[in-house]
Amino acid sequence: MILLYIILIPVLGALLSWLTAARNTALCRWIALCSLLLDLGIVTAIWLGNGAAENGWLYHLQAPWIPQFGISLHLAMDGLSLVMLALTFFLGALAVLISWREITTKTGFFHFNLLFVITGIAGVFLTMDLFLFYFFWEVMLIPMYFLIGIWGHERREYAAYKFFIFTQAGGLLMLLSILALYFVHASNTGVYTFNYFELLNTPMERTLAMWLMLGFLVAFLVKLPAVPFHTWLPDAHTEAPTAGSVVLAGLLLKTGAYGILRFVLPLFPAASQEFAPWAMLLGVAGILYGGQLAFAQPDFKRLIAYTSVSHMGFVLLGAFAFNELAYQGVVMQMITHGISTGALFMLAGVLYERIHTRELSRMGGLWPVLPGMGTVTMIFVMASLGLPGLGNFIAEFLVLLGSWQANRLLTVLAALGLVVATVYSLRIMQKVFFGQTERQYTLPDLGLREWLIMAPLVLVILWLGVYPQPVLKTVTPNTENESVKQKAESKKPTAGNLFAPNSFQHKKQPL
Amino acid sequence: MMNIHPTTAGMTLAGILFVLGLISILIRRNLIFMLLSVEIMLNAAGLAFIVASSHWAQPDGQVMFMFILAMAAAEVSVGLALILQLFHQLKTLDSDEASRMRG
Amino acid sequence: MLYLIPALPFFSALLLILGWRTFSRTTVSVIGCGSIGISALITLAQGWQFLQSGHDSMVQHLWTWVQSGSFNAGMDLRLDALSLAFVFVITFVGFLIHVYSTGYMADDADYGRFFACMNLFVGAMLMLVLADNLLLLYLGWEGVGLCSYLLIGFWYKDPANGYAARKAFIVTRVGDTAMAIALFMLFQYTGSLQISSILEKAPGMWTTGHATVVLIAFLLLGGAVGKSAQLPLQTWLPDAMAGPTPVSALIHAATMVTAGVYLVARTNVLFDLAPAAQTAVAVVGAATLLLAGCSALVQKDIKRVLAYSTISQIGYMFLALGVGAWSAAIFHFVTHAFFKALLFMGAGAVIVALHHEQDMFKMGGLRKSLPGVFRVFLIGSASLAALPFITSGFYSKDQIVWLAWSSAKGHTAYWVIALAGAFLTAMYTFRMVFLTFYGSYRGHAAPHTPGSSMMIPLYILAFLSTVAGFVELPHTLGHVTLFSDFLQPILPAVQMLQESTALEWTSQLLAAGLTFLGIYIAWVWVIQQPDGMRRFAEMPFMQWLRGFWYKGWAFDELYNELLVRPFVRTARLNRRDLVDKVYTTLARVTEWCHDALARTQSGLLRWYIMGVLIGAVLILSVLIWRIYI
Amino acid sequence: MTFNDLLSLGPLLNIAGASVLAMLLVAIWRNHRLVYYFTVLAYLLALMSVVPVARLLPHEIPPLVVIDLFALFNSGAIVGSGLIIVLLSYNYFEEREERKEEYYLLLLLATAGALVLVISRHFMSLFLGLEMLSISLYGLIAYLRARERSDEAGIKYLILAALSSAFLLFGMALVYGFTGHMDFPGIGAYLRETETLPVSVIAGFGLMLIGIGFKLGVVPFHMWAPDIYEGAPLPVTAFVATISKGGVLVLLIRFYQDVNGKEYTMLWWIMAIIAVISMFAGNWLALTQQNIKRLLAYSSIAHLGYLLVGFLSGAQSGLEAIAFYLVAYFVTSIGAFGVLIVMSSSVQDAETVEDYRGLFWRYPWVALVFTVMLLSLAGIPLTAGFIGKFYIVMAGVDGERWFLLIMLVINSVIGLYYYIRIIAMMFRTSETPLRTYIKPALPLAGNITLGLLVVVLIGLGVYPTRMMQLIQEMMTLIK
Repeated sequence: MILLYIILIPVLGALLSWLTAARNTALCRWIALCSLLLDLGIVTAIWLGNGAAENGWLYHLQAPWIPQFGISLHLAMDGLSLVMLALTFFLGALAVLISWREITTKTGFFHFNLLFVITGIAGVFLTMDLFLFYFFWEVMLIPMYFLIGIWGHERREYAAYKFFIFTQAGGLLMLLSILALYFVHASNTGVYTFNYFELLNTPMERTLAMWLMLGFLVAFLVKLPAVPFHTWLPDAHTEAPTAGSVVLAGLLLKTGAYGILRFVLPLFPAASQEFAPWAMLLGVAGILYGGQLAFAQPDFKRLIAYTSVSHMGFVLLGAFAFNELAYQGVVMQMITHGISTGALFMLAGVLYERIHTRELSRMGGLWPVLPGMGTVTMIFVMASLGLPGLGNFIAEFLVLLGSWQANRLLTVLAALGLVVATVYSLRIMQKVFFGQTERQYTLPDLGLREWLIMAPLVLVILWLGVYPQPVLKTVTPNTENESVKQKAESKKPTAGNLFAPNSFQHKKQPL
Repeated sequence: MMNIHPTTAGMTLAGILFVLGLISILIRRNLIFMLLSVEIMLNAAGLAFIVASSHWAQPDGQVMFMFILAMAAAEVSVGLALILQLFHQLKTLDSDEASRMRG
Repeated sequence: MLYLIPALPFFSALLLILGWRTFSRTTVSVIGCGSIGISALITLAQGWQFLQSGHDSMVQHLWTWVQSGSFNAGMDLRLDALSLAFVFVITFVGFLIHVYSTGYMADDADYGRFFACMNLFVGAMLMLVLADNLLLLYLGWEGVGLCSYLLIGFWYKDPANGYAARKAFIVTRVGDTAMAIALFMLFQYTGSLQISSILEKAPGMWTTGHATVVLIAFLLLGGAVGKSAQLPLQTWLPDAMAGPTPVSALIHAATMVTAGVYLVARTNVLFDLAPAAQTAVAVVGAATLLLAGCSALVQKDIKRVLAYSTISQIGYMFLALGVGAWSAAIFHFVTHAFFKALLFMGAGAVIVALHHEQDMFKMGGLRKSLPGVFRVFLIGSASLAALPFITSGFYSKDQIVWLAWSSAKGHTAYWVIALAGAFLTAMYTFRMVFLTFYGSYRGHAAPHTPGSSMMIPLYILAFLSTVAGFVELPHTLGHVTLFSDFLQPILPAVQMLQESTALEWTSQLLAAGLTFLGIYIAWVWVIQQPDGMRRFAEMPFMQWLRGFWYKGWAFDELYNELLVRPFVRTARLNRRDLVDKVYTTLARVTEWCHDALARTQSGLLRWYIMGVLIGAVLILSVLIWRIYI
Repeated sequence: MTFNDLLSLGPLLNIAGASVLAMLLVAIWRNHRLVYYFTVLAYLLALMSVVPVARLLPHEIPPLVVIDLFALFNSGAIVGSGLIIVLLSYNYFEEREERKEEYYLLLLLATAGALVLVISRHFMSLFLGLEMLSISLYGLIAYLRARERSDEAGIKYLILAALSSAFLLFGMALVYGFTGHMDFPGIGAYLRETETLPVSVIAGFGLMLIGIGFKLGVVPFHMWAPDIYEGAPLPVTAFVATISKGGVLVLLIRFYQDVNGKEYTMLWWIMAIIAVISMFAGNWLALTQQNIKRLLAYSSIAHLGYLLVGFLSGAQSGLEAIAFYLVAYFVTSIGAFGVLIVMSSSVQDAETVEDYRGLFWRYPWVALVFTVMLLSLAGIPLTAGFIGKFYIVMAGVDGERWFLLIMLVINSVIGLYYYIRIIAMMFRTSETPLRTYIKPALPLAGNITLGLLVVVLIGLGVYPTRMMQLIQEMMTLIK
């Protein structure tokens, strides 16, 4: 039941904050913040309680929803979900905090949407029913659309459209694949179900498996985003309000990565293995192409947005490397990228509040004015270029170490991405903080609230850099499942064995 | 003249009538004439029913014809009323003038 | 205790980062210098304990850093002779430079930030040399890169400084990437990144000259040349002089730039297994020392002379590494750290005295106004020029020159180049000395003498530059091998091809002679016949050559044209993202379809009827066509 | 005629009787409110009379009609939709027309026609139902005489509908002439016995297809739709969009099942092409359309295309999908038109996209309702439209109609654009006041009705289980 609470708490928070906003906007913000902190507390408690120690699945909940189709309200949590949820609520709470001053219109509706996105994301990370997964996948879009479209910057509507249409297009292809898988499984076994655990190991013809895998993959590649499906991202990230950018970059993109790890690889082991070189190639293309474009951007937020493209290339590269090192690297990358890019977006937002521009050419020389912000920015810029000692390094190193064993040429090219990352990351510092300015600023440095946001981020990224073991350990059990599965396809996966098969099956009559 | 089955002949006639109506509705711009052309087509259908019913020696087709007649009458009455109304507004019966909605 | 050596600088750096805006200058100085000083003292204690213990190494496991599958890298520190030598230099020279900085940076607004970065640097550098595994080494490796970046761009208001800083970071990152790939390969084959275990396994795993190990060694070399500013990644170091002079002394002369030497020495087993790579090390070193020597000859900026000289001296170290003279390289590193830090700080003293004037042609005659600085600078220069017998530079460089020829992996060509380098070194060093301290003062600002906080470190280093050479004396001169014996457990002794005292004498005398010749030519050039030299220099070819050398053999232009420009240009061209065009085109096509179709909704009744008819005809004809055909 | 026959025709008889009574009522005492309440009552009674019929199923009254669960379900849907349309109509007409009472009479008649359609399994009842529906619609569409567009729309619809009726009739005549049957089972039996079909029968089917296609408003017989949607009074537009199209579609399904249409691949291909073209044309036409009524007309063309995909999937679940989709579509469309009705003033319908600029900041409730409706049309989760589309896609995957599905996916994406366009407009912050003809106060009845629709829509979107069960039972029966 705890899983259901995790999902319901932000829903409740969303409704409450909307209702209270009309009378008291401060209360509305507090409700939003508290509901996310409560969730964060629950997740942390789970993590501290048994997260690291236990194998496999921590919690599990299943209740029929649309039994005719074999659809159930099926939630389960393993290490991967746990870690992703922790990230979700952590960044979510910070997103509420960062918009404390920024959002002044329709505060209630804003928080409603924000919490709703987070609900959708949490749902995506928890659900083990493919229909429900698609459901949550789509549920994320609308509130996100509103976040961008209502509270965004100048070209918000265009960006919101683009975001919506791209992700929806990918999602529909995934829907086709989900359904095809459903029927393939049914024709094999006579059991109509969307249950993830039962759909694992559905034997399939090679070409069919490839097509279905591609259907899933496209949705995730769009979300990730991988070149050439990335063009929605710069617009969406740039135009979204700070909290929107944070949620987008920090969390929404991760659902794509999560989808690859959770669905594409386990459901279609052979096909994804076959496709792996191409996927890795896309990853590398993303790393280099995104990096170069990031370098060229004149807009601060747009630059950060393109760095996301570049960083998520590592995720793709690692995910298709099929080994534990890369897998854990990918998980690390998801988290650290969420934090570092989220932080950079917050900094961009904080800066925007002060100087009302995102144009890099109109910045410069801010270091003496904003030394505190400069220091924090420096830390996250360094994180983004993969400086050891900060979390991103562990992630990228593990990914590359793993992918080296899968494909050397591509790894070498990806490693060049580190150089490109240096090029664009240092450009941020140079353009924003260094150099000189004619304008005489008197701007306030980070305030208490902003320090409250930045301090945890800095601490976490440092913690992940020098002691990433808690995360790595938590995602280990699943990793083994995945990698074992990849290596010996014929072997039955451990995930399926963890439960008594009967308790999970829907021996419902076919349609 | 070859032996043509009366049914075939009747059906052919109905067909010809139908096509005539169709052509005339296409080339006419006057709304009244368009309405008339539709009536011709409806009657062609009615004729076809009659032929068919005689072929099968069933009353059904003739019943159908009665319905068609009734319906055509209703249609013409509504149609004429509408055309009148439209004429008040447009001062013309040219169907091409009635194209204020487009796009 | 061991962990305290890097932990103290790190901790003080953290303290300074958090509080440098609120601390007073005194507090900053105490924290900044004190932490390094304590580190140095701990190093002494630790080193003593280590030498007493008689073990080859001491390992301290702090915590498990990254453990994933079979991959395991701990926060493990290892102290052995090699790292001890480095730690010693880093903490002691670092401490002296810190003390010096309190005087040099006294007027700077960002005093605290400076020390924060410097301490962070020392911490990272210590991490680098104390690391037990390559991943931790990589952490230090990149960490020092970061600090180098921060400190080169310390005076951030000038975009040129920022550019130099970024250039330094990016160019070294290229090397780092090669090194990272080497790490991947090492892990793939040996299943570990722990240095000792790699070095143990390697000989059993690969035969000498095996392609894999050669590749690995080459990639490591790539990392080393990036960090140590060797060919072909040497371009960043001269620009790095944009940073404050103590930074140049600490990072870009004494410690960080020698990290490459450390890396190669540390992985000597791999290079032994890869003769091709080791030859490459020697060739790189030889080529670099010559190239940089030539460039140093024509510089105007006193710090750039020193920068090119650093490149050149590290070239010597690489040459030594390349011929298997491991301990000679480390020996040269130690002496070089002393005298080059001395030279940089001396130059810094001059620069401060002249109100941040770095152009040697605007100096001159400072011998009189800055006698103290002149004296120590002269000692340093003598050491750099390897003035025979009395300078440490002579002993360390002479050893390399000799071994370049005589060791098993040596070659006459190396020897010739090393000699030529010695000649060049003497020449540019004394050109600098003469330009700066002799003749008449060509500047405007009145020189003022630096304070004692700057001078005391100089005296100490001057002393060290002289005596440090006596720990290792050649066969011909007493044959003291304290230093190489100390390094013996880690670095194998050099394989000699020929051990002839006569030949060694020849080599030494030749080198000494060339040194004096170089000094003499510099004398003639600067003091005696400046006009004649100017006429010579203004011959067209010479002018071109001078310009060519001045620009550092035009490597910057080459890289600009080859790499930077294309990257920037394509980036600019593609700023709006070409891929997006595909989608916008798609959207436009859809809109076009809308326009075309919207035209059919003409509102004309007849047109609608026509539509129905066309549909009818199509459907009927398809149906009937289907039957008949 | 037994009592059971009468009982089973309950909804139809209720509505038909009510229309007669309404006529008398209007003749005796012309009062808008009275007629309105009377009509509401009639619809309510009809809706209630659906319940007892359930015991009798399936009930046949040969040869004209059959009342099975499928028919009953659709009757219920039609009556229910009719009721909601009536509820939304009162305020709309109260402010406009002098003689508004006949509207209810015509609406009842049209509803009766649709009810006949869904229970018919004979050409004659088909024809009767269709024409009752059509002729009432002529009057309904042109009801607001004072408005120029109403007339134009009425005459256009009249001529085109009559034309299509002629096609349908001629087709039926041909089929009858060569098969000798007018009842669907009879025709089905004939087709089963015959090896090669005579050309005339095929041509007859083709002609019928044209007639049906016109009523459904699929390409290339779709051109009337936007003009009629635009010109007709809003409640009538809602009626045309839902009940009229739905009734015909139900008829098509029944006919297709009875004559075993699956066997004729050519027919399948033609319909597949129609479906694909309809999707594309509908969505493309709607893309930058500024008039929401026209936009919804185009969108309905596309939706018919989606429905046809389910229809053509060949899977049993396809018919279930259609039934579900139809319900969802009814609710959604009426909801969308309901918003338009509520927002329209006596001067002009609130029909341009621009009218909705910044609506959210003025009337958040209405804007949210409209948003939910549009999202449902776009097939976004939490709404019935999502489950409907999911159902259709599922059927398509089941039948392995990959090409059609890909087309559907592409079109869903295109469609998304224009739904979002309206939503974006509503959420656009604007300082300029809304157009003056948007009225300040919203009718309570309209709000309640809209609220009800939203509840149903989201209810079906979140917990469609019951509805699906019902549909599945119903479909197993007509198989």
